[in-house]
Amino acid sequence: MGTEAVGRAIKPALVKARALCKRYVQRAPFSRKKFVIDALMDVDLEIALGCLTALVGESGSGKSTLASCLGILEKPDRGEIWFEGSKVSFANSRELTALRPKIQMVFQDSAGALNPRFSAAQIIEEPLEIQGRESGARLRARACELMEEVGLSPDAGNRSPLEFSGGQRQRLAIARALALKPTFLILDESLSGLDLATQAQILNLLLDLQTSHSLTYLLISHDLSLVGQVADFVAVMHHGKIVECGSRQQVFSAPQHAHTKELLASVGVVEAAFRTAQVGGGQ
Amino acid sequence: MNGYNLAQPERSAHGIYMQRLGCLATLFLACALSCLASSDPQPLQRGEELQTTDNEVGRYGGNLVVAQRSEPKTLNPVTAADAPSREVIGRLMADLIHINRASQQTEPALVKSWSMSKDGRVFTVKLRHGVRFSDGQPFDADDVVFSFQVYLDEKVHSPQRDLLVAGGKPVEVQKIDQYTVRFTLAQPYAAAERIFDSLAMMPRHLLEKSYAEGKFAQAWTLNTSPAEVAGLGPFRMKEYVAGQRIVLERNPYYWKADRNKNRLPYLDELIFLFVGNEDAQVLRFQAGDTDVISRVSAENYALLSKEAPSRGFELFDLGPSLEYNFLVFNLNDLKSRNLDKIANKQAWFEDLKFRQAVSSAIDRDDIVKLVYAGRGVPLWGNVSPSNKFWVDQALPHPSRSLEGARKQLKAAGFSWRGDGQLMDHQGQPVEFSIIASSSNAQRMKMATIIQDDLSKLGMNVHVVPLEFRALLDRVFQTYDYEASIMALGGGDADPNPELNVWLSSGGTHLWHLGEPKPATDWEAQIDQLMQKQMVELKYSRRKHLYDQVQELIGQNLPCVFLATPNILVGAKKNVANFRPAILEPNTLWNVEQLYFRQAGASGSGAAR
Amino acid sequence: MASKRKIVAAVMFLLSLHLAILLAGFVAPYDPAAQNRDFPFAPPTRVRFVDAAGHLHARPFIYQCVARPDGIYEYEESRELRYPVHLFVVGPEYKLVGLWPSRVHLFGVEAPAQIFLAGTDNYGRDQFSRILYGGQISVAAGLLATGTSLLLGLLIGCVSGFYGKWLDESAMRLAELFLVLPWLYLLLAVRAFLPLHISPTQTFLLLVVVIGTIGWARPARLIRGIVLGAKNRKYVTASRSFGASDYYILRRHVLPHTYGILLTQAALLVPQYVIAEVTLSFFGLGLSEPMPSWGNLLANLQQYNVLVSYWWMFLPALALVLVSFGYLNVANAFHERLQSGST
Amino acid sequence: MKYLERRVIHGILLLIGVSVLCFLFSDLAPGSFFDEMKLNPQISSETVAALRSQYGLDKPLPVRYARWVESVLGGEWGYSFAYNSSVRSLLVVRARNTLLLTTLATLFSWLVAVPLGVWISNHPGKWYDRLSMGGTSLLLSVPELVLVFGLLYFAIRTHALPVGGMTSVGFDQLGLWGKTIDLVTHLIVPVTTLVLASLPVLVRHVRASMVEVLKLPFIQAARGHGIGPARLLFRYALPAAGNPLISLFGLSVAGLLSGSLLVEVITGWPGIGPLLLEASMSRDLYVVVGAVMSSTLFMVFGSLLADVMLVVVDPRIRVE
Repeated sequence: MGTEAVGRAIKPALVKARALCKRYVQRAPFSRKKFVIDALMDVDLEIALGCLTALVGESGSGKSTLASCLGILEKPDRGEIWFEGSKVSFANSRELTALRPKIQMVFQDSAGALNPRFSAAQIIEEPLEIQGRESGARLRARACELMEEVGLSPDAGNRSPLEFSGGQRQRLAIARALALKPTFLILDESLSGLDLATQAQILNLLLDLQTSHSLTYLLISHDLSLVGQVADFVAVMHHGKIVECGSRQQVFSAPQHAHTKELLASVGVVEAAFRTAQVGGGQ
Repeated sequence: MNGYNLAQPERSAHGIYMQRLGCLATLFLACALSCLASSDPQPLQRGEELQTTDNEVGRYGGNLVVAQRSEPKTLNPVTAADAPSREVIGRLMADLIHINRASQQTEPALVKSWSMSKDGRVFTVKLRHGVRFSDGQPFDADDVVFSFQVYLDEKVHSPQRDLLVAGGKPVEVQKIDQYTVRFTLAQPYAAAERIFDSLAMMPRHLLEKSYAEGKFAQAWTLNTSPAEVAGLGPFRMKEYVAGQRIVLERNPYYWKADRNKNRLPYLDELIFLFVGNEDAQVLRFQAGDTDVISRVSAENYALLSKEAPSRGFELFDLGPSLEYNFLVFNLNDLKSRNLDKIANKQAWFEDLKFRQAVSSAIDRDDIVKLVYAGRGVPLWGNVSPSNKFWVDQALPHPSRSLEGARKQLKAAGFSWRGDGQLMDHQGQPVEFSIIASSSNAQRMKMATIIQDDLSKLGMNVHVVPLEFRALLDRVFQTYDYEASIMALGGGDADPNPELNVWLSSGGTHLWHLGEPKPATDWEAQIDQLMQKQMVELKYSRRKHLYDQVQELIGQNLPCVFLATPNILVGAKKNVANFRPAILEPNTLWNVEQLYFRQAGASGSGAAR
Repeated sequence: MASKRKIVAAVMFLLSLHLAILLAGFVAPYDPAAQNRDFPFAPPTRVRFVDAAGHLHARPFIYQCVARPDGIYEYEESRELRYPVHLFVVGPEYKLVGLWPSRVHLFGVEAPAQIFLAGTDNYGRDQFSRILYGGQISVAAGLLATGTSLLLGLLIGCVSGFYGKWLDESAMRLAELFLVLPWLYLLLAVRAFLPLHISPTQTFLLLVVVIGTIGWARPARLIRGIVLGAKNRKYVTASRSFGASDYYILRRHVLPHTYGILLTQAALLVPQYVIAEVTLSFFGLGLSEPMPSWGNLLANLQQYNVLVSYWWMFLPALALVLVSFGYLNVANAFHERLQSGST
Repeated sequence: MKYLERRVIHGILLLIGVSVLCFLFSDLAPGSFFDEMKLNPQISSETVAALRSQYGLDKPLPVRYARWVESVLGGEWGYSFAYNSSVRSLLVVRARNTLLLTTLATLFSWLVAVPLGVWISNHPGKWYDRLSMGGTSLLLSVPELVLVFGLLYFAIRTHALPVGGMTSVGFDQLGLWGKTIDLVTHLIVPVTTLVLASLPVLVRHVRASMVEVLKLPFIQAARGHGIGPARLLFRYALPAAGNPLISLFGLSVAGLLSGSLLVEVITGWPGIGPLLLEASMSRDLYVVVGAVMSSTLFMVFGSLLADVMLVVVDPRIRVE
């Protein structure tokens, strides 16, 4: 595929994945049948520094598995991942611990990803506490800072995440991800399930943060129209493979792979997307 | 159909056949009637030598229901060792000579007469003519010879075999003619006729095959088809429902009749229910499910007696049983057993004065009051006062005296510490434990009372409940105990079954097992006296010898005797001819004579 | 604030129960082992204010209990003399908290009358005193055994549920093994190896060890079920992405889920374990006479005639209910506070 | 390896382990079957010894175990000293009776406990909640035996129910309907006892799990959306509270064969209980081993059932 060519042309890659493979084997109870799911099949991907790369695909196409692998939450069966030019070795736990703060994820289901037994402040403090970055009063102060940064009132720090609205919960999750000052942020369907206005607000927040914190984003989404608005690069996944990869314009205006065309057609936003792509490209 | 069955009540074909017919014909009445028909008493036959009983003449019919503590394990009279099996087998089988449970004397059963040679070694018995097994087959000398052959066969391992060995040699059995059998003993044996009691005579025609094949122990289990089990008792097998009940039906050929020439038994069926615990048995009796209850505890007796009038049953206090409860100290030889702690304490236990002090400190009246709710008697010897023929009336009954006990202890070199704790002459505090069976509430209570009584002497006594087998293991195997509360006796009134308790070589000589020779003079004396009475044929001389034994035991206290409970039984008011006895089986020994006074008054004739 | 008041009330209630048990010697009017063989199964003495003539008295009093001449274990009150109940009377000697000898009792009546607040048992021993003394060993053993089981159960359940794979398999098979083994025979074997007389302290430890080790399997299975559910939550994954250790995740995210079941189990196990002593006594592993324990007091109830004739033999069960209820209340109050405290 | 096959192999290993430990324990426990005969003065110790060796009790442990394994493979499951017959023939009939009793009891206790626990969890602190909590504490503090006796006493006073046994004496003569009625009336007391004995455990667990779940936001949200209380509790909250209850259910199933021992003895139910109790007390070793092995089978089945249900209800728990 043309991934390399596109990525290299613009900016150096922060993350590189080479020939990643991940297979799930599942057996139903009381059955001899095995279900083999090849979630990732020889996936190559480069994510350019400081850009927003979008990973698009239907549900079950392997996007989340790829996110987990890149977020070093799962170990690929085969293949290599390079981060900031050095190879990520899944065997070396010390190295992994050092790497973890730099790569953070914001999960799809914000309600599920926030422990309801914790207060909002505690949630933001958690990564700091785990990494031993701050302690005592400084910890709480940092949490308040982060809350303000994502547009939440620090007064709400004692409230349960369940009392927050969906958008607020997403801000909370983002604040938590930012706590460790990562360079790479994986947004796993972080914007789905929100109404359009909120989506736009969060998106704006993310774009602001990208510049202020010099972040690299991997946005995972099934929503092409959303992707069309913000992505610098787009990769399309289908059945565990990346079938199309390139800059937003390339993918939206001249889709190569049949699946991409299908996707664009089914969403029915080709025209619209193309137009926004033009606008976006012009900025 | 009924006519056919009444005319030809042959059992073998009938059972299965009728069951099928009963199902087809859905008429319960017909089924019930025909079931009864098969075991209707047979008309008397010419030349049949029946035994005539002297009971009140009764009426036929009714089912008597009784409860058993656990289920019988087998119907095999040779291997049966547990009480429930023996109780059931006793109703299915008959013996040659029987001990009348009311009079405690022997009487002819399957024999019409017996004679004994002058030297007391040869018994000749004459069998009744015309006696038939419950399957209709005749009974004669061959069956007797066969039965004894089985009992005496060493490979069969019958628990009864030891009874039939006198002077080291098994009894010789010889058929003289079809109705005469001769038994020859190696040495004279006192009350030899008593050993015939409860020795079931078995049908050769049914058991010979399994015996020849060496599978006798597996014969006649509970699952054997009723048609293959036959005996000479008043009832025969009808049905076994695993875990629930055994149903016996009338033996139509039974060899007893009342004075009006009605063939016994009167009852149609005798049903044993399996009820796992005494309290549950009391409940079933209260509810009217069972007609007779044997051996209730005094507390439950009191409970039942409150309801006796309103629920239509009657309770009987038959007076003291033959069982004796006692406290025994461990006097075994512990040299090679690594039980130094206990061995050190044996110095106290071996001191007669110590045992006497313990005996006089125990409040036997309180035991009777608190353990048996007043329904028992205190004991000072191994023979219960209700054993009229053998109890030594001259045996002293010293009353409780803590003062006397203290004097004895002082004389034996014991002293008391400031806090009242008793110390031996080496300055060791007197402290020991009494083990008792945890499943026996009565003995646990006795232990608690004794513990309190002895604490007044400054002895520090611990009561240790042990599961029964664990207790037996300590008493018989490991000797790892200090004192124990146990009970013996109750089988027969005669002294001979007690031989193994009092002979120093006996297997039940609990306080000192496996003595190579008598450890003390008095044990040697008892050995002699017991041996002598065993071969003595005259009652008055035997009694004199046994009195001496009792006195020696009373003086030397190898066991501290405590008390014996009264035998308490109950029956529904309409059960007639009910004459409970202190000998086992207390209530059913004359079951062939029992009948129901009013019509349809059986315990649970039909389902409720 | 309501929750705080609740805690205070629950703790006070529990404390007073424990104080009564701890100071059994003082609160109980009699020696728990003292037999009154003339009064087996005497009913609880009625404390009165109004005498037979209808006069009202400020100080409570009792009438002497006498055996009815005709009945077995039947009693009546002799109305001739009033015996007022006095506070701080001198009675049989005891050691307060097992240390200081004393003869002063909280209440009592003059001899020859006796006050049996909870009736007497088969030997005429005062049940009220026996319940108080019995609580000393039973409550401690019940709590400690419960603690042991739950701790073991929690540990094994967590490890098994959290790490899964072969650890889970082997732990659960081990639990099954523990649930089905014929403990009876093992208890008999244990009994055979122990010295004949076991002192109350040794019995106590034995109870705790035996019951605690046998009892871990059930809570372990339950806790494993919860951990299995909790460990797959999204926030656990999130926590992992921050570099959290297994221990951190267990402590912060998984364990809090098990509190509810732990409390429930505790509430169930304490009374069950106190009663378990009845079974252990059967094998000679319980507290032996004349020492009282709630287990052996309750064992009396298992006789049918006692159960239907002497209702006061139920009172030890009531004591057990009160104490377990007390603990449950305290635990619940704290649990609630813990839950609400986080918001 | 396939999941089910692996579980079966584990089950077999468990059975082997249990049997070995059974033999080991029984060897350690004092006393043997023929000991009681020693107390009978009319039986000599030689006879007792001869009986012991006839049944191979004098052989070393491994030999006895090997013989037993042989007999298990031969379908006899060992030999009862007391009954002089194969253990299988003793167990099969009684196991059936026990299962009839315990499955009904388990069914009823769950049928009562779940609605009751759910209902009171919805109103914590109300008088009926307190009443149920107090009642369960009381039930827990009373030995099982006392419960049976109490119920039997009630049965006697009211004459309403039979006080023991499984069938009346004239059972065979009854029609199908009569038989059913007879069986049902006999079942009432033992089943009620078992239900009462297991109820506190179940009710408390149901209540506790439900109280936790009812605090969760989606329930609060659902409540806010005006979903009816019954639907809310049973359709939304109960499945979410499922995990511990499923584990508990597995344990219920596992205890089907062994949970009713005392009740059976007292109510005269012809199940495994009386047999096992007597066999344990009299050291009828192979009967005990047989009974323990059969309840092990139920244990294996019960925990398998629970694990499968955990997977079904909570798809996040993967079978790896």
